[in-house]
Amino acid sequence: MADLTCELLGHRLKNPVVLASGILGTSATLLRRAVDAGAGAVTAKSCGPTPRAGHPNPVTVDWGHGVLNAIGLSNPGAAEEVHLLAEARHLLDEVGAVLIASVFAGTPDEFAEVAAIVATARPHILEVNISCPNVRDEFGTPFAASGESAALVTQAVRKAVDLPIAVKLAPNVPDIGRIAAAVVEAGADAITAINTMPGMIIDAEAARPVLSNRVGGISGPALKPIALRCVAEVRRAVKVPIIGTGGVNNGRDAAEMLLAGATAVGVGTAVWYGGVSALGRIAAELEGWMDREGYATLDAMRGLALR
Amino acid sequence: MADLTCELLGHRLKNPVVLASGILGTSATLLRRAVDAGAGAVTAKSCGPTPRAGHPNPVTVDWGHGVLNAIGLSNPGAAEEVHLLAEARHLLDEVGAVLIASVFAGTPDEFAEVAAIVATARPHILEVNISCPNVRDEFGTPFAASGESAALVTQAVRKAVDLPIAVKLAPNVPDIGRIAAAVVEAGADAITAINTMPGMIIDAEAARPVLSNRVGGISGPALKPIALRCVAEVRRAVKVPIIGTGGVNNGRDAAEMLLAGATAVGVGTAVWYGGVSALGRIAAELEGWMDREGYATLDAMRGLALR
Amino acid sequence: MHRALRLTEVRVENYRTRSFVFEDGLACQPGQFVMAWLPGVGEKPFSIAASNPLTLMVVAVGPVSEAFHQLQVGQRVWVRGPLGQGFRLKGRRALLAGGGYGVAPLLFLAQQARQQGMDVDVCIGARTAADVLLTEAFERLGVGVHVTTEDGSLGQTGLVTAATGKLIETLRPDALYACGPVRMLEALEKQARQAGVDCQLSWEAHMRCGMGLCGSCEMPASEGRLPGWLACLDGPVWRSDES
Amino acid sequence: MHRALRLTEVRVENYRTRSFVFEDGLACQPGQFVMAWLPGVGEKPFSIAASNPLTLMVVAVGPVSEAFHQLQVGQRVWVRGPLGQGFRLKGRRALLAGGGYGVAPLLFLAQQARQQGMDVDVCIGARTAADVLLTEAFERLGVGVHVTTEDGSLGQTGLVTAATGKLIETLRPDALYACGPVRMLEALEKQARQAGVDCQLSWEAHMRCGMGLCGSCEMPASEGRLPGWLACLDGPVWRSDES
Ligand SMILES: Cc1cc2nc3c(=O)[nH]c(=O)nc-3n(C[C@H](O)[C@H](O)[C@H](O)COP(=O)(O)OP(=O)(O)OC[C@H]3O[C@@H](n4cnc5c(N)ncnc54)[C@H](O)[C@@H]3O)c2cc1C
Ligand SMILES: Cc1cc2nc3c(=O)[nH]c(=O)nc-3n(C[C@H](O)[C@H](O)[C@H](O)COP(=O)(O)OP(=O)(O)OC[C@H]3O[C@@H](n4cnc5c(N)ncnc54)[C@H](O)[C@@H]3O)c2cc1C
Ligand SMILES: Cc1cc2nc3c(=O)[nH]c(=O)nc-3n(C[C@H](O)[C@H](O)[C@H](O)COP(=O)(O)O)c2cc1C
Ligand SMILES: Cc1cc2nc3c(=O)[nH]c(=O)nc-3n(C[C@H](O)[C@H](O)[C@H](O)COP(=O)(O)O)c2cc1C
Ligand code: FES
Ligand code: FES
Repeated sequence: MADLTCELLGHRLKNPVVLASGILGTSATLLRRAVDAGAGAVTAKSCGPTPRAGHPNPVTVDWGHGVLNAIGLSNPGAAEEVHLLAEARHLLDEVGAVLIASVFAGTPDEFAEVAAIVATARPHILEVNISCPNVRDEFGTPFAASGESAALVTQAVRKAVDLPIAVKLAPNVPDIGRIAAAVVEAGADAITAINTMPGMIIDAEAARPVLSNRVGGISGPALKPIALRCVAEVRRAVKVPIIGTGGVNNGRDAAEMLLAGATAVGVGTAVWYGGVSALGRIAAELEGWMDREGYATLDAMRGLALR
Repeated sequence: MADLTCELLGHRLKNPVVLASGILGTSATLLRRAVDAGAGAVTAKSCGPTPRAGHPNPVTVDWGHGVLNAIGLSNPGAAEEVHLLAEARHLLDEVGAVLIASVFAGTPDEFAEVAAIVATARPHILEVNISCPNVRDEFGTPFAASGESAALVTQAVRKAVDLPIAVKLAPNVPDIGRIAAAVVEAGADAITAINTMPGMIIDAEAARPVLSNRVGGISGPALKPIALRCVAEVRRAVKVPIIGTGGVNNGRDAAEMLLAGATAVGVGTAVWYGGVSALGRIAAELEGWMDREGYATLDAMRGLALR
Repeated sequence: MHRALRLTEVRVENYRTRSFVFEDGLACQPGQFVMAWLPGVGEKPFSIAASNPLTLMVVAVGPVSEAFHQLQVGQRVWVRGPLGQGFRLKGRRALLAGGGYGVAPLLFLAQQARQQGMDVDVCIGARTAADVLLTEAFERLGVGVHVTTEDGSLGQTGLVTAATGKLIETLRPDALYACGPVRMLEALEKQARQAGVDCQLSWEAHMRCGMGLCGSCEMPASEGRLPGWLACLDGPVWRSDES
Repeated sequence: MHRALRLTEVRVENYRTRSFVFEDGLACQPGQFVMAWLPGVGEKPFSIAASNPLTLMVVAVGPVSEAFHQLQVGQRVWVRGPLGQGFRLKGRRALLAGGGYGVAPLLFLAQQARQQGMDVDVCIGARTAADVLLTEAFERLGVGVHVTTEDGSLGQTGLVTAATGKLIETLRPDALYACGPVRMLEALEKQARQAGVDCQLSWEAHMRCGMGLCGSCEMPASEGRLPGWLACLDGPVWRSDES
């Protein structure tokens, strides 16, 4: 039986499946539910400086080859998030699972402030979301668009907290490897690759974009080859752990992500296709696949497709 | 019955369906076949300064939600391409269809040279492919990655030829509207949006990328929301015609592309899903859809989803 | 993806409530819902009032529901679904209880129950006679109808629980099925528990994705519901026999 | 996507040719092909020699085909397909003619024809006796086998057309089906046309995508074939009755 355990930034995960940010991460009880369903680690929904209601409906649409969403970073604000995370930490400690907090903001300084507040809840890891595609009008081009702006945010957060930090990158850049190198140089301990790809679904008969925000982020099956390519490019550019995220829907997809060089595997949209239990199913399928293919550990397969 | 005719850079197309570059555009006879199958205009395969064999097999894979390809810009070189295009022009004139040539190169000067050579065959339109994702190792980051480099190529080609030029943009940039504005400022008469999105498909059991080039370009269904979003953003940024390309597989998809602001509709991978006759079928379906929805002309629906 | 469905009939049910009948059917279970999108207006969840042809019943209370009331026969509504978990009929004898638009899914449930030859009674609660909905439709199905109004202008005076309390005793139903305001459901749940009768309750929550992703429809844990219960994914119907 | 299929049998057919039998079947028609990928080596088209279990016959002539010959039972080959248009049996009497690996799809075709109760004869052409392939396999199907070798070391001396010319006259087949080198197919096409017999010819072309996208397998127009004919999409089998 393959050993699924996985070392991530000093923490031991029972398996490499990480609930991705923005999926069911809006409460301590939902984070615990994801762990009970089989995730090795869970990421809370991204939180910003102040409460946001998000965009009006429609905020999601399944367009046949994936999901498009523009939730609009709904969140209770950093102060309230501290309670949510502290409670989550409590519920997760009961079962030995790893908690990843996620933050976003409008300026590097604000990133540092939010990070410092959120860090008081002592999540195990802090994810820095510089890549949400849904709020660009409000915050200008996302920070993930250039190495320089990505590094500025990373530095600011690095100084503000003593937690390990993972910086979450965007796929809509010409060279993600360069951006990964810049944020690692600036102090990132890990990379999460990738956030959703900006897209638009138009309903022909309505003659309108479906989402109220018009533009949203593509996740699910359509994102997988983009994510695999980004993970491979990040793997070649930097040595830090990667949480490979995008389009993982079964154990074989998870294997591909690990073969591309991921340390752990983020899972989001699979929860729509298969319910919350998809998290545990993916881990179980990965184990079965490794047994069949003769891999005893994750290390044995990690990055193998890049040889 | 809806009027499908379409004005593109001074030329009248019988319908807005344009065979995309790289699909069946390797000979005059295949270009003619695409017209006979129903395309209003056809684009030749991109041609560079010298002959290229392209990458070894596998060069394409259908991964379930689209196609990934890294043909590697196989082409006979500019000198030979002139004969191909001249013969194509001859075969297309017989049936009154529009011929679009396509060029790529490694430097702005080389772009100008190739364009000047190819222009001697008198294609109706010249497409400038600054966005092929499959040859980046050889030519560095694609020119489509920044407004500056994209504008340099555009200026060089603009000076070299007196044909209308369409510049073909890439989706893996943070802000495609800005790049469109830069190339239009530099003299582009039209924008083709978009080329494929860079991706990687890994075969888990093989523990390798499927394509010999490892990385390839995503086309087909998975590309559609990316293309619609890019077309909408380009439409907001510039006034020139757009050849909206990416994931169009039926008449309703074509309608969505027009509603997003496209002037004409590029079609490539649909030829795999439905054979060469997909070109004519898409035009016929578009007509049927327009009749049902009460649009008399393409103008009546163009850009409507952006209101 | 949404399907654009044309309206073939708009029925006035009361002063602020209309039923909308579509051209097509939708394979679904009573208690499931759809997200209905009116382009340019918004998208909201609506219980399915009949599956073939698809029928929704909408109370005009705000932007989306009022825009619904502007729709004419021939116009289209964009629908995705069916979503969520519906009711599951059990036994031979069903007691239904609804308030407000909650009677819509119960009508669909009653239809299915009667088709299976079950005995069905429904308690319809409302503020006043003008708010009472669908009594005739239930009667046409051969369902026993018991109306309560708070002001006594129709049927028994009081809340719906006044009627259900008695009927649970006299009919001994195999289960109680209910949809309506939170307060009503809470009272019914207590009543059913005390009487030792299974109950299936359809909860309303703030829904955004409707896909079990965004977390906005999480319900507070209760005696019955587990922590992290999502109305769009695990519900809207909660069954006392599933916990 | 490719399917990774395990080998259950490797049969030596002659000094440079082996048949590879896989664990699984593939629903397909004789004359269709698959793209077979050996990771780290390359991907090439191969005609289907049998569909259930899937069988390919490979002549070792270069990198991919030689890597095939290194494969052992239990190892895997990555296959996508079936691709292209195959043969379509017509009438009661079939004449087959093949050279080199071309006999592989003809064996599959003969099997199908015999199952349908047709009379089948096959002409197998080769340079020398050592190159002759599959005679016993055809005989086991009850097919009349006619061998020609250029050096006369087996069967009739000469090219395959020597045999087919006579058999077209004596058997009056409803169609001639052939796969082999271009020269052979051209000669056979001429022969069939002159004799007024329908023919179906499987052409070899340089294939890259195998999906009708890249244009690399375009065949020059000929008397029969239209301009822009693609071997992977319209072929590899061309039928005289389709033009
Ligand atoms: C699972 C589910 C099923 C539903 N099924 C139906 C249905 O079948 N028919 C239906 O009409 N609605 C139904 N709803 C409610 C519906 O989704 C909307 O909330 C309602 O139509 C109001 O939306 P709006 O945009 O018009 O107004 P909003 O701006 O959302 O609401 C306006 C105001 O009315 C209040 N309100 C909301 N609903 C009601 C109500 N029913 N009665 C009185 N006040 C109300 C709100 O709290 C708010 O203060 C359902 C909701 C859920 C979660
Ligand atoms: C539709 C189609 C079906 C095919 N079916 C089969 C099949 O069933 N079995 C099979 O073995 N091959 C078949 N081929 C040929 C096969 O695809 C490869 O071309 C062949 O295996 C050589 O590939 P390679 O990489 O080993 O060597 P390459 O480097 O491609 O070729 C090495 C040299 O051998 C020559 N050559 C290629 N094929 C042959 C041959 N058959 N005999 C003699 N010389 C040759 C080439 O021209 C080249 O000079 C088919 C080709 C097509 C287009
Ligand atoms: C509904 C939804 C909401 C999301 N919200 C966030 C978010 O708040 N912060 C973030 O970093 N990523 C967010 N994401 C992106 C996911 O974390 C993940 O990167 C992406 O969905 C790709 O993974 P998947 O294909 O497994 O879903 C969201 C995705 C979805 C579908
Ligand atoms: C096999 C293949 C080859 C391609 N070659 C080229 C090319 O040479 N030049 C170019 O500009 N685009 C090329 N493209 C991109 C297409 O022109 C088009 O932009 C893309 O495929 C998206 O459209 P689709 O989804 O309709 O295929 C190629 C695409 C495919 C699938
Ligand atoms: S509405 Fe989003 S999880 Fe239920
Ligand atoms: S091999 Fe690409 S078109 Fe036939």
